[in-house]
Amino acid sequence: MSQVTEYSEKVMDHFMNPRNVGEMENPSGVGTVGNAKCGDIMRMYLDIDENRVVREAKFKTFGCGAAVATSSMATELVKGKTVQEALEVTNKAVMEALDGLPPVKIHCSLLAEEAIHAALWDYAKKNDIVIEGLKEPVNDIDETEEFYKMQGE
Amino acid sequence: MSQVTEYSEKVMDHFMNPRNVGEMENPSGVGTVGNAKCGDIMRMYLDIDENRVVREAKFKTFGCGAAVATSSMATELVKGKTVQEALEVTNKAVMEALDGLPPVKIHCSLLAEEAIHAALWDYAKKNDIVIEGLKEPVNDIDETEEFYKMQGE
Amino acid sequence: MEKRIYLDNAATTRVLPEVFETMKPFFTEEYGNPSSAYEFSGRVANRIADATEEIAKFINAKAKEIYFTSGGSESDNWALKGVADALRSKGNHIITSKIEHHAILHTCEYLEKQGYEVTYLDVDENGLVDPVALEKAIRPETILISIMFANNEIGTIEPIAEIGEIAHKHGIYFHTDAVQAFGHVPIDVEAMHIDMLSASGHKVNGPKGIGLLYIRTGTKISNFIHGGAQERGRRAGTTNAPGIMGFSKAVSIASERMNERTAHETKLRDRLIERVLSEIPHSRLNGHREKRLSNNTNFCFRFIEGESLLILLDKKGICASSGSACTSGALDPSHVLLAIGLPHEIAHGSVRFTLSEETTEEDIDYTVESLKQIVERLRSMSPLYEDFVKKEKLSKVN
Amino acid sequence: MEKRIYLDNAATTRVLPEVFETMKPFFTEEYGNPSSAYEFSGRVANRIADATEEIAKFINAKAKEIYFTSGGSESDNWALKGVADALRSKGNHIITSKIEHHAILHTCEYLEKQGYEVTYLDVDENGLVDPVALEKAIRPETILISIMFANNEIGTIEPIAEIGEIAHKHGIYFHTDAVQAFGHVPIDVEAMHIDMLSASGHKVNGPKGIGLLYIRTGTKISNFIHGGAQERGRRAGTTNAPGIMGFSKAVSIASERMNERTAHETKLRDRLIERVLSEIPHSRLNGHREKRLSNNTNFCFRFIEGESLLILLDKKGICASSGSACTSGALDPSHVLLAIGLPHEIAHGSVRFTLSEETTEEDIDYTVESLKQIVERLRSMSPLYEDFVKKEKLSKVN
Ligand SMILES: Cc1ncc(COP(=O)(O)O)c(C=O)c1O
Ligand SMILES: Cc1ncc(COP(=O)(O)O)c(C=O)c1O
Repeated sequence: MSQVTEYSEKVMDHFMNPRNVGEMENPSGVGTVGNAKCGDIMRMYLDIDENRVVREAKFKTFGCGAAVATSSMATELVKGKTVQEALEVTNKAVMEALDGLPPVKIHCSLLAEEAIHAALWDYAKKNDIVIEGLKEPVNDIDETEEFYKMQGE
Repeated sequence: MSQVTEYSEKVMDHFMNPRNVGEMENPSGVGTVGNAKCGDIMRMYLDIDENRVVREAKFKTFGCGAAVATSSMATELVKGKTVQEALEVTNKAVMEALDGLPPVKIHCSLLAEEAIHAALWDYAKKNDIVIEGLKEPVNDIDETEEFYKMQGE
Repeated sequence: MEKRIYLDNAATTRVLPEVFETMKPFFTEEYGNPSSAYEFSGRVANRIADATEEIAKFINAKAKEIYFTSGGSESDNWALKGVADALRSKGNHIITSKIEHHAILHTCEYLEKQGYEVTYLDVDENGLVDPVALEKAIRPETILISIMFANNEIGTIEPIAEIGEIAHKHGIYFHTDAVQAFGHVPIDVEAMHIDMLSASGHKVNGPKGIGLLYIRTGTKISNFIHGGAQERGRRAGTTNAPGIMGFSKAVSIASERMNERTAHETKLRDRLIERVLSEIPHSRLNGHREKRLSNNTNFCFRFIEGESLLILLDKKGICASSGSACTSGALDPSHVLLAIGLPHEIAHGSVRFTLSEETTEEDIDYTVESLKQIVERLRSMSPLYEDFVKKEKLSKVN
Repeated sequence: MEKRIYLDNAATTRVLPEVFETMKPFFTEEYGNPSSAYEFSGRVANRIADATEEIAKFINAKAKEIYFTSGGSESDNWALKGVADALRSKGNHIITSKIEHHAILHTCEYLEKQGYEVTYLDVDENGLVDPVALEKAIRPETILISIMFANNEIGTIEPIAEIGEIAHKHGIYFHTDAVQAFGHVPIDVEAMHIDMLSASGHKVNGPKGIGLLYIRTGTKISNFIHGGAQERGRRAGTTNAPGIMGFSKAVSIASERMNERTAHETKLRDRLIERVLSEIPHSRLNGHREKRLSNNTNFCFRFIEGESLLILLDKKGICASSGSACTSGALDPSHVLLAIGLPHEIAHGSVRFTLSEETTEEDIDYTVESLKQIVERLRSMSPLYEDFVKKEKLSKVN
């Protein structure tokens, strides 16, 4: 089965023209989730103002088309939201906003949700606050270390 | 594999234009071999003169193309031969005269040889003589009786 | 041009020009592997999805229940071996009939060697399986019932809905080899309680080398050809895109024209049957008179052997067969004719004429006239006929 | 017209127009079943006999040693399961490699469930099987060695003649999956001591849905698809006449043009390899530099995931693949790249470009230029690249 033909137009649009790609100097919060072993790593940067509203979001993603598209959509969805609202941007919301994902790609939307949480966690930690309902994200990208042992280039 | 394309031209010729088909009133010898269960029955009539030379041969055959062709060739081969010479018309001789047979059809040539023997045996018995090297043929066409029990016509 | 009347449509059929046109682009233009990720292949995958939908609809199945194979034989092998393997712990007994195609029978023999037990049901003189006998044959360890939809030699159509009902009642999987029926007879896997169904492209004016196995969702069946993830992980091998496209087109045409075609074939079939039986003495029709495929006739001519008859028909440009094409190298008489009670020597003398929508009344009449000449000629050469005539004379004298 | 550069010839190939022309009459005109007795079919049987001869000659085999199947997967399944079944009483051990196609690997896994034992040999960093290790793996109960001729992902050509020699010395059957090598590399089943060989039509500009298994005379192997007496009683199913005719034509063309084509492909392949490795930083060639198929290249681009790369290549009209087409639905990284020692995350970032005789230098240059842009773009989005750059900076400071 061909993946490309299974991606919705929205997914393709967010993959081809991803919104908010990039890094951020001194972000309010930054989080990286996923691992290269599974083929997807997302990093999300949030700039959060004093009213706890997400002013700006940026991402970088190593991963398939769906991973890029969900990251892009996730940044779009959290922008302008309070941290409490941002916490409620679920993988389902991301998927729906993208007009769905092929079944084998659903994990990408979960990753996007986790990326938001990880960035919020970092923000909460830095500012020593508690965001209700937010749990510490599991960081499992250690294996990327392996990456640098690559040989034979 | 197609049988027709495996038959030599000679076989096809002897099948399409069989020599010596027919019955004989008061033959010097007649023999029937094979059985319908196996799909082949050959009957050979011989007219043998006082010098023990085959003057005339006729056959009737129920069977495949090769069965008809080998019968036809067998009658041709025995004509003009002494009974002793006729006895030496082997299945190999019949096959060679027909430029060969497909492997699954070799038994037809054996049947033709047997048909000659059966007719000669009948001739020997009627005339109370012994033809050297001729054994009593095995007659196994009893099963054709079954044939008449056919139903549903 | 040489004269040719093709009356062996049960052996294989002509690919219809529309079917060929449908397949054509998938050879040299749209040749992408439907499993690949790029658009050039994705569009082939989309076409195949539609084609599969079309076929599924035809037997009232869902597209995801259709698995493409290389033909009827593979489908039959898969169904039997796949269920046998998957249900090994549940039981080891299979029920089938004595008149199945060799793709079923030889597979059953193989399974017997692996420790399975097979009941080969008798059929009546018309080739019909008896549902009552079938139900009686069921044991606690029965895991599969496989009965063909219609017989390839004598054309008899089995009581599939009834058998499906019984299988369903006992919670036993029901497979049907519908290679001859598919495209010729309406099939509804729901109404008929069919769990698995085999079909083949080249029997319905589609291409050779493509077939399918319908597998009802939830059916436990092991894979048969292991490897890549094609056919939703259940049948490995690069997707035969032109084959599937052609098969599907053939099915749409068959579906569209079924009534029309069946009527045409039935009329000619009946003409052939009536003329033969009334004009050729000592002839017999094999198979059920009514419950038979619209395009099938199968005759026995006493005192005559089949191959000779076929060669002489061939010389007159008539393509017919005795028994099934796949065993034409063999010397054994048809197991189907033996199963309906014919003695060996009569089983040797059978001829099958299978019609198509392209068959004409002239074809039929020419065939009857040719048959009459040939039968007469072969009888005049037959020692069995000679004996018969002599006996007749004797009995008249007495 | 849309731009399209097809560089996925290991997935499937275009049917050549001459091949299509050869097949054509066998659909709607010469459609007779080659197993039937009449002349209309006999002439098809004769054409098939000649076509088989042609193919046999190509690998120095006899025509009666060639058995047609539905493709490479079926051939692989048949070889392994058929020998396993036939030699069950002799032993239960099979030797293969870790980089075989799934048609071999998944079949081996199935056989393991049936009580067979399988040794999966390691390969070196270039994907080569070590004949010494192979010989060491042989046990008294070893019944089969199956090593692929050339790998479908990284193109590495295995030391087949050496392996055949070892198998021969120990009296063990040797099967080779030559699906990728057949038609591309000279093969001599005698000189190389090959007992069984799998090949597939659609990998050599022939049609999909046809393949073959070469079986050396005398080899003990059970049937896989049971049924009719086709293929000399060893593989049931109505003969796929158009498929065989097309396959054979493709083989004659491949045979005729092999030198020419190999030279052309090698030149372009090497250009692609050299330009990529020198112009794209952090890129790597997978597979052996010399012992590789003339049309295969396989690269890793660090910090980048494969699917994204493929989609962007597709948008530029370039058809390429990561891993094999049959697993493209899967999320697992290539077992072949893992076997040659790449870590998972790099295995995720591989791309295979496989050329054909129709590939041009412009195609290659366009591909390199596109790759450069795409890789740069994806790296600019990659958190791994970001980390890498930061580390580099740090190490420069220190
Ligand atoms: C090495 C190898 N073996 C087997 C196969 C399976 O061949 P097919 O898709 O024709 O069944 C392929 C291709 O898919 C292959 O590359
Ligand atoms: C009833 C039946 N089953 C199975 C088959 C096998 O189909 P195929 O030749 O397509 O493998 C045939 C035809 O040959 C058939 O008539």
